[in-house]
Amino acid sequence: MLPLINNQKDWLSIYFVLIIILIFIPVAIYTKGYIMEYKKHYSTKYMLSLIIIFVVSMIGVVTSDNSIDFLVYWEIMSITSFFLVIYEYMNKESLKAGIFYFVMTHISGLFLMIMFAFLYKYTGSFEFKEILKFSVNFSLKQQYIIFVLALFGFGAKMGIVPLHAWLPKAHPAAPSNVSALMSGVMLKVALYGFIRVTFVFLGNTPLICGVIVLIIGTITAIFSILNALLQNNIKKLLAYSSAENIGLIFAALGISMIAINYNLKMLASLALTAALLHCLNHAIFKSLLFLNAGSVLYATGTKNMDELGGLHQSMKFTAICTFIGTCAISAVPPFNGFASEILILRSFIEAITKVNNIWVIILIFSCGIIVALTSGAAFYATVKSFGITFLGKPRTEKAEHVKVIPISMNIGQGMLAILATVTGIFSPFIIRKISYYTNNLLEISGKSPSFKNETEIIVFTIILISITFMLYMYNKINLTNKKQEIKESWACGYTHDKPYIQYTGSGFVQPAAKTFGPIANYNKKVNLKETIHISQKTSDIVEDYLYNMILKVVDFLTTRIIEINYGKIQSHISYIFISLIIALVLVLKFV
Amino acid sequence: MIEALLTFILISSIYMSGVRRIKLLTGGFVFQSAAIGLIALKLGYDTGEVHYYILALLTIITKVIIIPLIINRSVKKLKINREMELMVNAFNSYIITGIGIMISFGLLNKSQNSFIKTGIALFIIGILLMVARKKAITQMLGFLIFENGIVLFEISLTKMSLVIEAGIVFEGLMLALIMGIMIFHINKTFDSINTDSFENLKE
Amino acid sequence: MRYNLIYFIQSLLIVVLSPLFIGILKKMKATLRGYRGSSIIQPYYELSKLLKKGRIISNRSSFITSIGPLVILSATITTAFFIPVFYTSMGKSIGNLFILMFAFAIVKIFTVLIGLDSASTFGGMGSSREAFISMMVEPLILFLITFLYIETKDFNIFHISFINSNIVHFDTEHYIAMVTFAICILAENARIPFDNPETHLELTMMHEAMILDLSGSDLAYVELSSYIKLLVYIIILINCYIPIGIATTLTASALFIGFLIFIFKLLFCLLGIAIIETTFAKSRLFRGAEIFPATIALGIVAITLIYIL
Amino acid sequence: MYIIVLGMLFLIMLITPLIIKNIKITGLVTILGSILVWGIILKIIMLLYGGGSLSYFNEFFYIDSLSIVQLLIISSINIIVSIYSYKYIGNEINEKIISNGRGKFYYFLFNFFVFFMMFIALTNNIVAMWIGLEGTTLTTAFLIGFNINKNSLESAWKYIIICSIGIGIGLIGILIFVNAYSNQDASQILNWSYLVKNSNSQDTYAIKIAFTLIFVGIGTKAGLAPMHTWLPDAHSESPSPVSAMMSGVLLNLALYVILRFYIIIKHIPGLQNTKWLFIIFGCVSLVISSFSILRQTNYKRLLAFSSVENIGIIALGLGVGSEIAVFGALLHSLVHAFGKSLLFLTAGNILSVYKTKRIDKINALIKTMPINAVFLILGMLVITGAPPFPAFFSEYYIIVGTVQTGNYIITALYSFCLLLVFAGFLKVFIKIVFNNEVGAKYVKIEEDKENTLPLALCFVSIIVISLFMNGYLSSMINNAVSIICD
Repeated sequence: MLPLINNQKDWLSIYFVLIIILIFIPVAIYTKGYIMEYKKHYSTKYMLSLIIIFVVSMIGVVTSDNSIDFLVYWEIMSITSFFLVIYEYMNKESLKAGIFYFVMTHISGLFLMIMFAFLYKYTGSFEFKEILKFSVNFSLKQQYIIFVLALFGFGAKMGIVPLHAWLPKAHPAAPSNVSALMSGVMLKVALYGFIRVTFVFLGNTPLICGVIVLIIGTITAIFSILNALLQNNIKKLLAYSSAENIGLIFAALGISMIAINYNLKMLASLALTAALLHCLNHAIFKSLLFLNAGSVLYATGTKNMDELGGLHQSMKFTAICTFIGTCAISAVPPFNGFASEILILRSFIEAITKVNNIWVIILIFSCGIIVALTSGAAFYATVKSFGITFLGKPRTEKAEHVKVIPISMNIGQGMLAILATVTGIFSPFIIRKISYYTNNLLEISGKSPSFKNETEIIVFTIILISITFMLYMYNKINLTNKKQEIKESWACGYTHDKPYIQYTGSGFVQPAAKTFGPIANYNKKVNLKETIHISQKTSDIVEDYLYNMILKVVDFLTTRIIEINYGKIQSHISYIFISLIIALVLVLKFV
Repeated sequence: MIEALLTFILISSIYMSGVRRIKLLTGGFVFQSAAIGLIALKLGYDTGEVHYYILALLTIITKVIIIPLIINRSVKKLKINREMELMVNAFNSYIITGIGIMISFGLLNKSQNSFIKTGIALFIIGILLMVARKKAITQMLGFLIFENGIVLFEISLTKMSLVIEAGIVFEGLMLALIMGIMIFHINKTFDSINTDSFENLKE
Repeated sequence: MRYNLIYFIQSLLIVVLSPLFIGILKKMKATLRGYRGSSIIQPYYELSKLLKKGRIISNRSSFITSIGPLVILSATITTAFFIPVFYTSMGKSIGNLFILMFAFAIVKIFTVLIGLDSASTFGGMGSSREAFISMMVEPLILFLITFLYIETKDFNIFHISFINSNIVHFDTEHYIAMVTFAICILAENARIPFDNPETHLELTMMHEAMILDLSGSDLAYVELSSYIKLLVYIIILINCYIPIGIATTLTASALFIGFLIFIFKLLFCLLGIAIIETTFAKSRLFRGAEIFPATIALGIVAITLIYIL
Repeated sequence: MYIIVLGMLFLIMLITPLIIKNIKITGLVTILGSILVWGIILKIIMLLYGGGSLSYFNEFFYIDSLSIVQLLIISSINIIVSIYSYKYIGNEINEKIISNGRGKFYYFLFNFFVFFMMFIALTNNIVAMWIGLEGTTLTTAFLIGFNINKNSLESAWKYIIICSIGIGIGLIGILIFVNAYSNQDASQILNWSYLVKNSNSQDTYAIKIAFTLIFVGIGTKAGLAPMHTWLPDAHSESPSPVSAMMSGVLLNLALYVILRFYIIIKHIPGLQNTKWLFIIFGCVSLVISSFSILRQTNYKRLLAFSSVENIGIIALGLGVGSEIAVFGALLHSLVHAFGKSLLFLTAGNILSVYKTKRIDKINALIKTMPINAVFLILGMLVITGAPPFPAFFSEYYIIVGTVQTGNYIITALYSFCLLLVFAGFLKVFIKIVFNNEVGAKYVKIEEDKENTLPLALCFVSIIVISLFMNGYLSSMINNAVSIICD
């Protein structure tokens, strides 16, 4: 069915291998410096070797050509990432988070095992090639089964709602370079699996599958970004934002699946390209931001942004890198986030005009509105994270006395920042390349006429830069021989500005907290005794309700079942006879 | 002759299911085992096969002489002669035994083999003694009665090679021995052989 | 070459004349309120006065404050070069609506960060509100683009205005979309009822609060860029929704008529804004936010109407 | 020939503790003997490379690929446990916990135990298999009650009563089974190799009853739930080497005996559905053990429950019956033996240092006993089925098997239980190994490297299994699978 998969190491694999390597190199350089922080208490060799195994296993996942290999690498990836998450094992929270994470990935692994078992059942082979040969013959029921299993299996690893709860726990617990790899790359590996199964193996999925993916993606995006908005922990915020981006990618995949179903190959190709491009972009800017968070943590020792502020003076380079990352993630041209964001929105819009079923259109449009809101919220959240952390005045001692960051960390961040800029400016070429392959995948002959005006961003950037340059020169000339003063900020009439008069992170998002608070289970308590003290809390409502309910059920069952093991020896003897009688009755009745 | 012995076994076993005194239980067991030995002897006499004789000999030696000796010794040493609190009282035990035997005989009404029927009755009583009694020693007796049932089965069904049969009986003996030793140890450590005191292993 | 020149000229006109139109807007408002008001070229005076001044920056400010105003201005100027004013054609390869809208994100991110940069209370307040409002506006922009794409099957603003210029009679949904976009303009440009550009009461400000600590030429750049931004938005509204009369051929007469009609439409729009600003009061932030769901609902109605009618 | 040599070896190993006073020599003789036994078994394995079978003594002993798997497990674990016992008993005697005499008694019982297990795996006579099982019960009863205290006596009593009843029921089943074949040649009737070729009985009704009795009876010994109640107590109270042996080998072997009967009867028309006994009891074991694992405060009990779970997995795989699942089951029995021994022996090391079995008393093992901690984590990964360890493949093959045969509910149940077990294990072991109490100081304990050679051996064997999985081992297991599945 698919000509491009003549040899298994096809472009999809290569693309993801490229992403992995592209992210791994800067992160590896960064790690060299970052690891200094751990030298005192932990073994650094252990971390380095685990990271290498982790990356190798990820490459293994995306290049493996049969399901056994795939699963083996997949599980190794989970295991190594687990041990990386609990690297700071002296911290109890990170142990807890690690266990939670590992259990969730195990869920994912089990679903995948079952999924590949089904594929084996239907096609009689573990080889991807054989599965591919068979893939046109899948019946509707088989497609549904495989799709649902793939959705849960890969979804648990990607962090789609409601299986996302490990993300905001594991990422803050893990060392920052590891979170960069996990968020930047590992999630993409899961996405690779999902694309591989749904687009390559299944091909033309039923409409309902696309709709499910679209809805889940949208819900994931909006839910996690609103949660991200209200976090004060930088890394937790970034973790939620990762889930949001995965949601966006997922939504684009959903559009693509719907389009394939309506035989709108061109649109499908557009949406798939958008998804793949966003994979790359997200990998770059999210790893960049995680590395920045790591630098902040390294320098100040805290992840709570309400304790930070004013870091731009002591960590100038990190501040600039973070600024680039923030621009990229909030889709500011010419940094890379906007390119995929545009493509995603565009595929939504084109889908609205091309699909000829009014209900699907309404669905896509509503999802599109939510996705747009999501990108607005992403802007809000990341601006908060950058602005509160780096700008203004130091809020506490920790932010005032910072450690100097090793040069290798700066190189790592800088490389990613340059990457983010370059892939943004030259996104048209990347898009053209990707769309060539997606067209191939979806059997569209000829070039890709669906992407007009593609080099516009380059023109835009050139104009922007030249105007800025001109203005800069003018400004320079204009300001010569003029008085330039540096004064304290106006503090509303007070003589000297206290750091606490600044807006805090939580203050910054109050409007959103008021409007969307319930989604993130936002609670604010004002304590008026003695000093005025505001305490606020957020929690994941999915975790609060769904997970806890499941845990309660398991707990209840455990209490009941475990009683079997206790009690008197007489009752134990009677178990034997009872089961004997039951077995006898069953055997005589049914055999 | 065999029918008479089987009847004796049945009656004795039903009687045993409600008895409280351990000495009486042991006595019942001795008679029961002796009857089984006699049955084996009779069968050997009838068929002229050697292995019945050997079985009879082994049964009589182990179950009529050695095991009761062990039990009596421990009873004397442990100064227990009575099952104080029954989990199922004597009256109900009789009823349960009766019903159990009725049901099993009903299910086996096609079979002409009265050995099997008696064997099953012994199983039921053995199980009852193990499940419904608290003293470890009664449990052991229950197990021995259970094993007597197995011997009856063995006699009735097929003949196996001598080594195998000897192995089975010998292991029965060993088991009884080990149980006896264990009861002794239990009494020493727990100051009682009541299984109610077995509640340390909870978690 | 002539081709590109006309684009260049018309965009340059916008950049150069934007303070004038703001002056006109202010004059209109003054007239509506019943007082004389300042001259219509007053904004030029203000800008030149600011440019002559020196520069005072806060000791807390970072590279954001030092380059922000410049980038803001250049980004708005760049957007001005990506839109049709009174002439349009089908041949243009630039003018993608997405890029236009995302270009304003540059402006937004810098203004918001400038607010946070100076470590003062009001900056943060303004930034917070601005970010909140812009988050709510995002769906509206998507809606705008969607609607135009459904109408014209194109994302390019030049093409859109070219296609729409032939249409005289529009359907209901078109006007609904227009109203929605008008609200979007008010929100994005810090106008009443979302923000009051004239007030200097700190607690209610948004845009002004963010740039509170700027002075001299920095302030001039930001002010100028906000003028241009308002005009660009209005021009997008005009050329996308009511492009009747826009020049589509390169003849002198067509260009002249196009220019005149454009000026008329622009003044009409400015009058509309002036009327709104004099008759409405600034609403609370959250009252303002409530407008957005309503407009989104409007958008859905319009989209559905397009399919049903 | 080989059998005679094996018999001689065991005789020597049994007599040594009785006549030699020095406990160290006894230990060394045991180690040496076990290595020799292993060598002979390897030789036998070589002989049976291409499948087929060997028989000795008028077919009283019969070796085919299926028994080879068991023999391999028994002899390898035997070496490991003997080596472990050497230091273990030495330490116990040094610390005056047990007397010299008891140490010798330990070796005597231990060798007897191994002898009986070997006997089960080698014999062809179905009643002799039973005798072997009963023999293991007798010997291990004392081994469980080895440290004579309240807990161990209680568990030993429980063990002996419950297992004897189970075994008794099994014997009844075997008797009925044999009786059902009374139309056949009387001299051959007890031979498995004969029965499997002449499986047509005159009385399928009796066969059904007999097999159910055998299954439930011997299943008690195999630790299938709900007849497993002796197991957690016995495994947690016996000395660690014995627990390793019992959990890794004995349970397996009991299941092997059931399997032998199953192979006979599965050819009888109308009895194919007896596989549901395996599946249902396997599932019940899985469910009960996996839920029980979640709330354990004693790590040895936790391991014991995991044994129940793994036996459930193996039974499930055998019951599913497609070739891939049976392959998975056999592979799993092999891996489980090594993995569980590894864990039990490590637990033994921890126990001998900390003197407590309570999970909440042990923290930061990575700092106090780093070597054992690493082995503990590795063992956990092996047992919970993490690649590249072979348990992953076996568990996966069983999943594939369940899916292939269309038992989707079982697939779901199975995966759910695997998840629970995984969570339970992870919670406990990560806590033991990594958890740091605030303010507590952890010093490296010297005894850490005391007894690590057997652990390393276990782990190396697991690695060897995973390396040879596609080579010799898989052909061996495939031969065994073809015996089961035909």
